[in-house]
Amino acid sequence: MTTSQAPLIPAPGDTRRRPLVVMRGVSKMFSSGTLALSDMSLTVEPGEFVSLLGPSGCGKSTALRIIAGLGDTTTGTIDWPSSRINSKGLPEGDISFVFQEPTLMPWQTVFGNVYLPLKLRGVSKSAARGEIMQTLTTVGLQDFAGAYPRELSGGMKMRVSIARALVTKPKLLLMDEPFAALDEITRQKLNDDVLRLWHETGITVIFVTHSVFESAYLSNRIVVMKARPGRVHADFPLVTSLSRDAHYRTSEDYRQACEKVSNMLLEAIGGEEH
Amino acid sequence: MTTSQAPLIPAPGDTRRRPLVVMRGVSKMFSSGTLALSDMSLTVEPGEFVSLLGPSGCGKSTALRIIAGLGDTTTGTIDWPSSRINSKGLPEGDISFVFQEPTLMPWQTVFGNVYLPLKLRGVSKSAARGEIMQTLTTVGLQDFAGAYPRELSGGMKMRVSIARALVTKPKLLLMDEPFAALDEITRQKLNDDVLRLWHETGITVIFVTHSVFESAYLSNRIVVMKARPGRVHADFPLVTSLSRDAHYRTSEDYRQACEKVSNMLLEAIGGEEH
Amino acid sequence: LDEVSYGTNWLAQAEHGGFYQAVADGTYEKHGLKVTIVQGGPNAANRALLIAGKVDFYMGGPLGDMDAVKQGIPLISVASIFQKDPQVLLAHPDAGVEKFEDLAKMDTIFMGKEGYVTYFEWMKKNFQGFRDDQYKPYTFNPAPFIADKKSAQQGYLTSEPYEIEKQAGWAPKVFLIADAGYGSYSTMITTTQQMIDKKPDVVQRFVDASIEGWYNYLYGDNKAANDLIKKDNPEMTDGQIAYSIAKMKEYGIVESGDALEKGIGCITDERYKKFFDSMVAIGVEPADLDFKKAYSTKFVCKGVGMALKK
Amino acid sequence: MATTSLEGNPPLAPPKPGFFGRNRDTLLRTLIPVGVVIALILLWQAIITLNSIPQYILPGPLAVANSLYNDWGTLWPALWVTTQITMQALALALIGGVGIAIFLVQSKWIETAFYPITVILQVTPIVAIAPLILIYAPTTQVALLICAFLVAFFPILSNMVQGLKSVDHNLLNLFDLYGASRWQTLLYLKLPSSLPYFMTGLRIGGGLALIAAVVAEFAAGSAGAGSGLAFRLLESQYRLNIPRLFAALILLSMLGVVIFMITSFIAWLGLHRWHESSLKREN
Amino acid sequence: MATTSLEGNPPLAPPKPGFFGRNRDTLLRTLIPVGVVIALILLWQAIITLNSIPQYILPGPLAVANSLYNDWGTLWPALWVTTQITMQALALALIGGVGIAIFLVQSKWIETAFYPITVILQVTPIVAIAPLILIYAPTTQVALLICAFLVAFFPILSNMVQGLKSVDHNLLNLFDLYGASRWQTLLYLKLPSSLPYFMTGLRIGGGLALIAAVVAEFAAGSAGAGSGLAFRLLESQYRLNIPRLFAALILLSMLGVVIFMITSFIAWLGLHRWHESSLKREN
Ligand SMILES: Nc1ncnc2c1ncn2[C@@H]1O[C@H](COP(=O)(O)OP(=O)(O)OP(=O)(O)O)[C@@H](O)[C@H]1O
Ligand SMILES: Nc1ncnc2c1ncn2[C@@H]1O[C@H](COP(=O)(O)OP(=O)(O)OP(=O)(O)O)[C@@H](O)[C@H]1O
Ligand SMILES: [Mg+2]
Ligand SMILES: [Mg+2]
Repeated sequence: MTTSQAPLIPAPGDTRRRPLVVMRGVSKMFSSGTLALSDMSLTVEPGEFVSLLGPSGCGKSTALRIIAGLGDTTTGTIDWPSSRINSKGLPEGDISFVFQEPTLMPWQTVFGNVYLPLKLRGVSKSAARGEIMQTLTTVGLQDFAGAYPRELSGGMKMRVSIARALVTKPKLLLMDEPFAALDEITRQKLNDDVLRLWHETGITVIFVTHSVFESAYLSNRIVVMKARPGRVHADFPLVTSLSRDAHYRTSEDYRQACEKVSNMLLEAIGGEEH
Repeated sequence: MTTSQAPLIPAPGDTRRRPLVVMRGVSKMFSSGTLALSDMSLTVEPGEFVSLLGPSGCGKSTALRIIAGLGDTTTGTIDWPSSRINSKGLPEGDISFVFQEPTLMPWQTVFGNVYLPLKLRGVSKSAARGEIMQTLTTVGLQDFAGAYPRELSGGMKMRVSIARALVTKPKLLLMDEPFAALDEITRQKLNDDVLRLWHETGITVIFVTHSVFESAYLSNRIVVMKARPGRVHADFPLVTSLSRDAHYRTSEDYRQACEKVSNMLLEAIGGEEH
Repeated sequence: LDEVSYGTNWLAQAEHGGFYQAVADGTYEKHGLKVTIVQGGPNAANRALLIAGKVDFYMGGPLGDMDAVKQGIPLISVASIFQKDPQVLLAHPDAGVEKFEDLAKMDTIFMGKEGYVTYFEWMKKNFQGFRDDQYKPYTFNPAPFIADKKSAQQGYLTSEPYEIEKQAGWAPKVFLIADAGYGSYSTMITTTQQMIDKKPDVVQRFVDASIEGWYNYLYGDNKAANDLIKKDNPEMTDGQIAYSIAKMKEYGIVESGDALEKGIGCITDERYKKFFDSMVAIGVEPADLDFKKAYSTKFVCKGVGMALKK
Repeated sequence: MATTSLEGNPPLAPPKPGFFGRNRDTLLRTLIPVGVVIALILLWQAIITLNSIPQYILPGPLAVANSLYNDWGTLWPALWVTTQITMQALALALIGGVGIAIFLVQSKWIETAFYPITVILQVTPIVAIAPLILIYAPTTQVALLICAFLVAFFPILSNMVQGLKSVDHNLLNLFDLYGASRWQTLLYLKLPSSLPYFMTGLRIGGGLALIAAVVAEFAAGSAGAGSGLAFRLLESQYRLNIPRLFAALILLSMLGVVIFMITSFIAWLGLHRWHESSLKREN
Repeated sequence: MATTSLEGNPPLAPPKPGFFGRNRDTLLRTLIPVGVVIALILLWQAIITLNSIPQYILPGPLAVANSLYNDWGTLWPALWVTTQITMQALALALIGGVGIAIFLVQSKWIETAFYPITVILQVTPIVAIAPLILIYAPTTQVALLICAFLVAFFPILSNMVQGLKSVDHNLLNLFDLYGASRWQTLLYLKLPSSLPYFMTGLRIGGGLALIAAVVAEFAAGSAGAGSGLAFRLLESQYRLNIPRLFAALILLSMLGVVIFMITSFIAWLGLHRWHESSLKREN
């Protein structure tokens, strides 16, 4: 699969538009006493594809959850300047979240789990069926629509979770290591699917990954975090004029991007006991 | 970290010793009707480091569980020619298993979870403490001994599970995508730790992974599985005279191994809708 | 001393006074008995204990005894301390109930299950207008009766009228069922055939001593007995005891009919048969029941203790 | 480790546990309890014979069976009345228990304030407040149901509260994220996820509803034609008709077991596709 | 979204919820129920005044308080007796319920065969078999405890069975793999993992043990000096001493609430570190 036409990737920091999310000096301390984030600031513009990297336990998931409005901050604020805020303090509008764990409802079939966000919007089952089956086909689970989560392999569960996030065609897509449990070929395909979605609909993606290659392949901005306490170590754009396809993977641009990300990551972890 | 001396890697199929595990024509059909494995045969010799690769949902986890004696087969047999079998039909002796999911006891701290296999053997807590703390240090969790699983990040939970498997110094180590949730640097370190353990103690490792690079780096034998139904597609040794360290990663041997594995994997998935 | 136990049908009260009297003043001991009184209560199972041999005597009644005969259980009553059953029905004073028959006009009659299966059957057969749907269970709390003018409730002559008057401030109309023609014996001394066969003298001595106790209780100094009652049942008040004794005397509960000539406790064949026939007539007992197995006149009607009456 | 089946089924065939296999299972599932019951009856007879216990203390199985047969005309309507009250009590307890539980988990303060009150309702002895209920309930039937409800609702409530509070926090996050309303979260997440607890509550509640029906009848019931097993029990006891007492007891027990089997079946229906407690371990 | 605390605490300091904050919490936790109780008492008084209900039907709070004070000499020993029986019944029910539950989950066949029998034990009306128990129990005390046990054990048993069956299959696999003995699996896996169910059972069992003590006393208790609240209740009812009846009821309720608070606290102790039901949602 290749992305046929590559629209211009919007450069990060496009000042004509209001930022989508602004994290200002956010700290998060859990009641257990762990300081997961300390004074972290991050501004995400609409249309960006941000990859979040960092050592295990550095606070990526916590940051992502806080961006989505789940959980209070200990200090600091989150703003969604271009969204309305609903009664629960969460931004209204089309956010989807792929959690690090599949987070499926065990009492629902695969179909039922993917149907959930549409059901919550009042879409009838019959109206949703086509969409759902198509999304399931995207993740290669069209034959398992009637299976229950516990009849699935680890990777399949994760794919259900991805399908659930994609089925609503969200404007902001938050993904927490969505492809870690998938084989390289499936992963590659889903990478391309997400990229195409991003290109075609101009959505914003914030993407946590451990794979340097994946981050370099997908994103136009990389944020590397440092651990204990979690904070931003490096934040830089990845600009390329190439369309991101099989060719890009063998390009010099890509190699350089990988190296840069890799070095930053090493820096972020460097000196720490791991 | 490097492996200082590289002992000769025992060649697979060393006929002087009896095989450790023999799977003969194993099929596994779940009551849901899914045929997870079909007529799969596999012989693992003592001292091998076998990597199991294959598309998501092809039956790797199922095969691994069956090898460990968990769950009946529908047809076919499992033998552990060199182990005694206990009353539950499980092979006696030191098997450790890192499940695909962390599988931690939520009511126990990290320490308690890692202590479990030792506790089951009757080792007292004080006698086990040193060992446990050392293993926790290996996985970088020495500071979280008192934390409960739900206070950990995804990668940290997985590391607890790895520590639990390593703490008993097992003779057979079964690992189901143990490092998928870890950042590349931690992953690399743990790769080296497992390799060193394998070198130093001559244990047998069966290792499920999605990472071609990881499998090529670690194992001396690769088994690639095909899906629907799960079966062995390719089974070949990876012999190299180099010691597996940072240098190996840039060697031609490694590049070739990666390419071979990658091709086999593509072949196994090829033609399938994924 | 022979140790025997007597299970009563309720908490210690003046209606058991004679037995406590005999314990308190040593009458039993004089007859060579050491008697333990086992109090009954709302749900006590003293009759079951008698059947199982865990008590030696029980405060039974003729219907229970006849039930036992029917079931082939060898229970026998050897004395009947009360000649009249003190069961009453109560009505509000201003509810227009003048005669016993008027109770049939009430919407509700609160009564225990025992009453329902015994005298209520009798009432239904002998009076017009009593119906099953009048029945509601009586949990020994008169409040529902007090709250509902169109209701009646069962009671013990010596207890409920007193309490209701005290609490509600008005005296309920009292109808003694016995005076309406219900000829049941009451507060009997019931024992097992085995006891009669093996230790007839113990039975005789217990009956005699109890009768003496009753004379002493009614006509002598009963302070010690009352103290014992109050010890077993701390709720009991002197006012209640005095009221009970007065009512027992007023209505001839203990002494009327045969008892006047032949002494307290007397059972006669004619009286028993009359009651049995009335039960047969309303279908409560089968006509072919050998009711004579239910009692024995051997131990009573001998004028024992009549001399104690002053 | 099974080997290929003798009929030479292709290993790819979907798993039909085999007509015989399935039948054997159902057979065993019914045969075993029946066997146990027969064993108990024999034991019962043996105890009576060995200790020569007279019938009026503990009647033998034969006498009870006899009474069951002879008094069927009295017992059957009573059983029917009790069954009806039980079902109504159970329905009330379910509605009330689940409803109050949902109310209680709305906030920690509501729980702190009102959970103790439900405890008070539970521990108040029916027999003590039956008169009050009798006074203020419009009909005996209503009084009966109030009593029965008070006896049976708490276990359902309590299990439901625990179930509603045990919802996976990650799933709660998910629902929040998708902007689910309170009502949607309740309907699609909290209620299904507390099913295992609810089912336990249902199982306890089923038995308790039967007890409730009996207790309520003791305390507030009516007699005569419309009376249930409770009344027949007391009557038999009073009449010293012990075989009939035991016949009534056995009917009660059987009703209890039937209710238990029905609630167990409902639990199985609701859980067998997804919850550990009703799933066979396959690996 | 809080902002940095005014005292300028370094953001790295461990989270001290603040003395005031914590005190406020405990304060609210006690104030709210107390407030509710006061509101209820006022409501009670209002109902009585508005409907001019006579004291012998429903006494006012003042009359009850009076009786509580005046009759303390009778009520206190009765309360103590009831408390003792309750505790013994609860202990028995816990041991019996958990023990039988462990026995039942040993195999599907055992469960099929014997679970219904426990149902029979549960639904058998105490009042009907009390005479039998009285006959065969060596002392009244023992009879009382048997009755109480029969009333209270089932919810604990039932919750425990569900809990023991709800163990994560993956963890079971893990224990099998490490060659854990049955006993070890029970002790280290099944029992801890069924704690949330057990705690619900305990909470129900606590209240039910109190009911059991009352019922047992009704059915098998002795009268007079050594009697508990149940007896005082009946007695007051019989004497139409309704204020005292309500005083006894209130003591019972208070005992029930205290037991509930204790069992809730135990549940919190066992679960607050790890189980969803007792954890604050933090993200
Ligand atoms: N519920 C919680 N209670 C207490 N501490 C928590 C909780 N969740 C996370 N933490 C802590 O916060 C820190 C950051 O966790 P987080 O899950 O954000 O890490 P992460 O970057 O996503 O790691 P990974 O790559 O392993 O998933 C960790 O040290 C973890 O122990
Ligand atoms: N408990 C179960 N009940 C029914 N089907 C199951 C069960 N567990 C696994 N399967 C099915 O068996 C097949 C193989 O599953 P398995 O978990 O072995 O895959 P896997 O190779 O480990 O995949 P992944 O890489 O995604 O973990 C899948 O199709 C899955 O749906
Ligand atoms: Mg994470
Ligand atoms: Mg797997």
